[in-house]
Amino acid sequence: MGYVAIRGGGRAIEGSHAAVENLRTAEGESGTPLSLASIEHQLRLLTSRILSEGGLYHPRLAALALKQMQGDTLEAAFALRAYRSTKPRLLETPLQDTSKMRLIRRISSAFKEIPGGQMLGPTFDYALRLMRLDLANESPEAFRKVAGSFLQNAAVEDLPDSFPKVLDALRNEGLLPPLNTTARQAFDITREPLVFPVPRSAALATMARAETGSLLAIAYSNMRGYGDVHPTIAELRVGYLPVMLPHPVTGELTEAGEVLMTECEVVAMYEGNANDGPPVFTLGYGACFGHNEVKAISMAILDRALQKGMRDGPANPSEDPEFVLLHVDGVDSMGFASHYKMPHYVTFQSDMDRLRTTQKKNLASQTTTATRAPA
Amino acid sequence: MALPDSLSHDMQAWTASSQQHIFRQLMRAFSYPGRIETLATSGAHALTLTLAALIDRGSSLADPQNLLDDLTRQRLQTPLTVPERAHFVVADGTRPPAFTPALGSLESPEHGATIVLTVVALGVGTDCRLEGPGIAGSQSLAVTGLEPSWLEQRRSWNSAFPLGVDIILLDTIHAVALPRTTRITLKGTQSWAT
Amino acid sequence: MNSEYELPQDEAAYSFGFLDEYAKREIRRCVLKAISIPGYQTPYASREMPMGRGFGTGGLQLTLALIGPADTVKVIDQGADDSVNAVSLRKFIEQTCPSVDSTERTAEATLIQSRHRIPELPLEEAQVLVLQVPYPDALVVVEPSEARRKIMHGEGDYSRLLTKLYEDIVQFKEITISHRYPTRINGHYVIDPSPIPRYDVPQLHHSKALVLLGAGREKKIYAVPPYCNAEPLVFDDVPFRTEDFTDAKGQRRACHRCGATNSFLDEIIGDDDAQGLDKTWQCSDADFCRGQRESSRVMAAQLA
Amino acid sequence: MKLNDDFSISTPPAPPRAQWPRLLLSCPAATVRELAHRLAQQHTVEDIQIAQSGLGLLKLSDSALGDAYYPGEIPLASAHVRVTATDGRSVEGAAQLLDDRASLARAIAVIDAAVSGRLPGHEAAHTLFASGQARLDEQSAARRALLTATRVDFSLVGSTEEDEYGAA
Repeated sequence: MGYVAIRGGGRAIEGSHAAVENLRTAEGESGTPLSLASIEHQLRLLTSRILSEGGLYHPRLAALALKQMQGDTLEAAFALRAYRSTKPRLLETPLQDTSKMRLIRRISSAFKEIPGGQMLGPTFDYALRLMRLDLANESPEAFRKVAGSFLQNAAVEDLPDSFPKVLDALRNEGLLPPLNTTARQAFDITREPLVFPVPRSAALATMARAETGSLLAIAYSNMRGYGDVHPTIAELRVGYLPVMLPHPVTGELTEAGEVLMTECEVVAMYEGNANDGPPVFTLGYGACFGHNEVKAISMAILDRALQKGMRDGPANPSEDPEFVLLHVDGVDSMGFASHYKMPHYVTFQSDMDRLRTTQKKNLASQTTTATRAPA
Repeated sequence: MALPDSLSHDMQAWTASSQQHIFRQLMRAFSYPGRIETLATSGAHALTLTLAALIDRGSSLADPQNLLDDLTRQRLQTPLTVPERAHFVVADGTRPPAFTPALGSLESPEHGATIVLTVVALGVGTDCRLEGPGIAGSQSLAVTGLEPSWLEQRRSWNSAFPLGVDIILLDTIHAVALPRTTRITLKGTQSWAT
Repeated sequence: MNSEYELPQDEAAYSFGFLDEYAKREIRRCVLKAISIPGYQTPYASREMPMGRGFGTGGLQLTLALIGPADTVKVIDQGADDSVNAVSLRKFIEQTCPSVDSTERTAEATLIQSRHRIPELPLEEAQVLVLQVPYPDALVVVEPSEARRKIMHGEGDYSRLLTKLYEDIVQFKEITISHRYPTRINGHYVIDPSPIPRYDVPQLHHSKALVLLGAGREKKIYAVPPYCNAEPLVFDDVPFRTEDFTDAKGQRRACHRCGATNSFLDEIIGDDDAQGLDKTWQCSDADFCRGQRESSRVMAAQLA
Repeated sequence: MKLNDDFSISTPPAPPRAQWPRLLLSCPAATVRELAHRLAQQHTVEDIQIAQSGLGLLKLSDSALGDAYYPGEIPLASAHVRVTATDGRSVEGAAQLLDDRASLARAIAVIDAAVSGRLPGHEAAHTLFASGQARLDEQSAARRALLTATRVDFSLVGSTEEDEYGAA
């Protein structure tokens, strides 16, 4: 039957495209199409996921992908990735300094008072997860009123554009390993295949593009006990990183635009120092495009776990670079899971052939009932 | 950078369509070692056509004997390096080899270099007998202007498969490929079989 | 984006072959190395394609890096040109390579991309076969670490794989590998020939045409050059067997459409198959089947 | 770049050149294109590099250990032009934007050249710079508001987050 069913596949495919569009517009007369700006702003955290998992900071295209894929984050991130393959790479930016981020949120769970202070910014952390029924039938007027009122009421202190890093204080005290100021080479996962062992920069790049849920799951395994990171968040920051490029005429660093990022540094328990200096805290680093704190924290924990795995060999899955880095990419894993939906009857035909032959032999040799053949 | 018109007459080698066409001929050459492919049809030199089709900033090139003019190098956008480390090495086949190319490793034999050798003529001259993958039985190849010590060196470079080098022989218009798996015997002389 | 950003609508056009030229050149360099080191899995920076990993992105990237105006392309899945996935891949190729012809006839094709089958019609020197590969490494069943597998491959050390096959025989009196049968190329590397049935494996041995295999998700390209040894791993006492299409009476089953008894068959379960009786058999290779029916006089003679 | 003072008398001091793209990006694209168009009619513009849209690979330094890494790519529109005035003076201008509008990059490159050379007609750019600056000020005010409104005063709040994180 399967065979017959796929005859005329072309017509079926056309039909499926139409069917998808039909459901997208199912509201019919009463419906209004989503504007990309609405998706970008009112679903900003969803858009953020697509930005980092798609590996391209283009909020408007991310919003378009979400609209087109009807909210499927894996498919939307995928569309953004595929778009990249058609675009020439014009340049690699000089090394950017994230301490220049223009912050909208900044917290530390290691210290109460941090230089510049702690500012919760936009977060659900201390919000009660109660349904806000007033949003159910929000009127455009009410919507615009909220937008205006916040700015009017907020007393605007004169704050600096960027803030010092909490880690710098600890580092000055000699509690942290020194910053690597020499290695400026980074591994480009979009060009070089991951052949293990890979440098840390490959791990950071892979995790920065990873699927949020996959990253969280493996990090969670470490938090629960398949690992021993026990992190403390030195600093979690969300803000806009100015991207500075040398002006083609003057060579002077010039701002090309801003990238919204989430960045997290965790401090973990110290270990005997390899190059027999005094023991210091170990660190984990996580960062990604957009506003996505769970991802940044998960990445920071896994970064710390993988450092250990790379040094001492993995003691559990979250410390195994090959296990972690080859299984957190949403586009890869989703694509593969989906491909099982394609016809496999040639291979299944030979599966049946093997089973039947094996069963015959079993009966012939009077052994017990047939065993199942491996897939 | 847009190129002045004065240069555009020999831009053909640098067009995507030419590079696709040339690559397919090179792929055929590697698939059927010893068979002669005619690359150049419109004045451009087989060497330029070959390099333009294969090389960019994603690969490295060594040109120890300065066989390439500056403009060609510029257009290849590829970092120049020493023959010992380069993915591609361009050399004059009439002169004996004066370097040891990268042979790759057991884990990554593809890091073995591709040596692009210019010879005087393909299809005439000393007869070689080739055997190996891509060859039904045996294939004969005539070459003029290939210093025999290249074959000697090649044999020792390729003595530990999968490590080794792959060679592209070029005259002004033709190409022949000698992948590391090809066994070569100079007719009427002792065997250089690898 | 900043508040004044508006999405440019005039950027929709795709270049020939979808991929940017740097991506194509990298794949081309890998292809030459893959041919030079038969059976070796050459790593490359697989690009994201607009269809899922596992839907043939590896094969597609090879096709797009190879294809030119002179080509006639054929795309098959499960042996059929109008299988859903084959249709969508061919559509994509036709869309991004406007000047290229496509065909359903194996004999007319210069470039054939296939999933799970090698055409029944023996391939010619003027043709290239591109196979889509989900799992490139035959050693993965015995060694999870790629680093260690690369060494085993380099040394041509397949003892653990052979042991696995042997254990099979002990348990089942038969090698239970149904498809993706480990095959040794040029006496060194053992490849996963992609999920082709065992029936197709002999076609790789000294094929006149170059066979390229592309794994997009695993970022590997490997090749079986023309006129090259391709030998399925076996033991002297347990021969390599292709799929058995003989019925209860020991008769070779024939395609119910063209009557061929020399092709890989698909088993078709009818609507009332409660007792497993309502079964028909039919060529998996749609073009081959059509060809057979066209020369039906010959067929008739054979069937009589 | 040496400035020609004869043209600078009437015009206010321009913001630093490194600020121009950011300021112009904050203006409605139409106004920027319109100015560039006027300048192009007044002077001759040639492309040193064809304006194009592609990607840039973003390179960051990880703030924990200081390793360089790539978090992903950014859209990039770039243009590089030479603008030659009727009096024969010719100036180079360029723009690289986190954007995918090559035409806008070219427009900003033209303005970049005109203003840096103070070519006739460049004065209009200062209006754009001003309105761009105004928008940027609004933006940073809004961001500062997010911070000031949510600053934590620890003399009132006790933090017990550590315990929660520590739990296994």
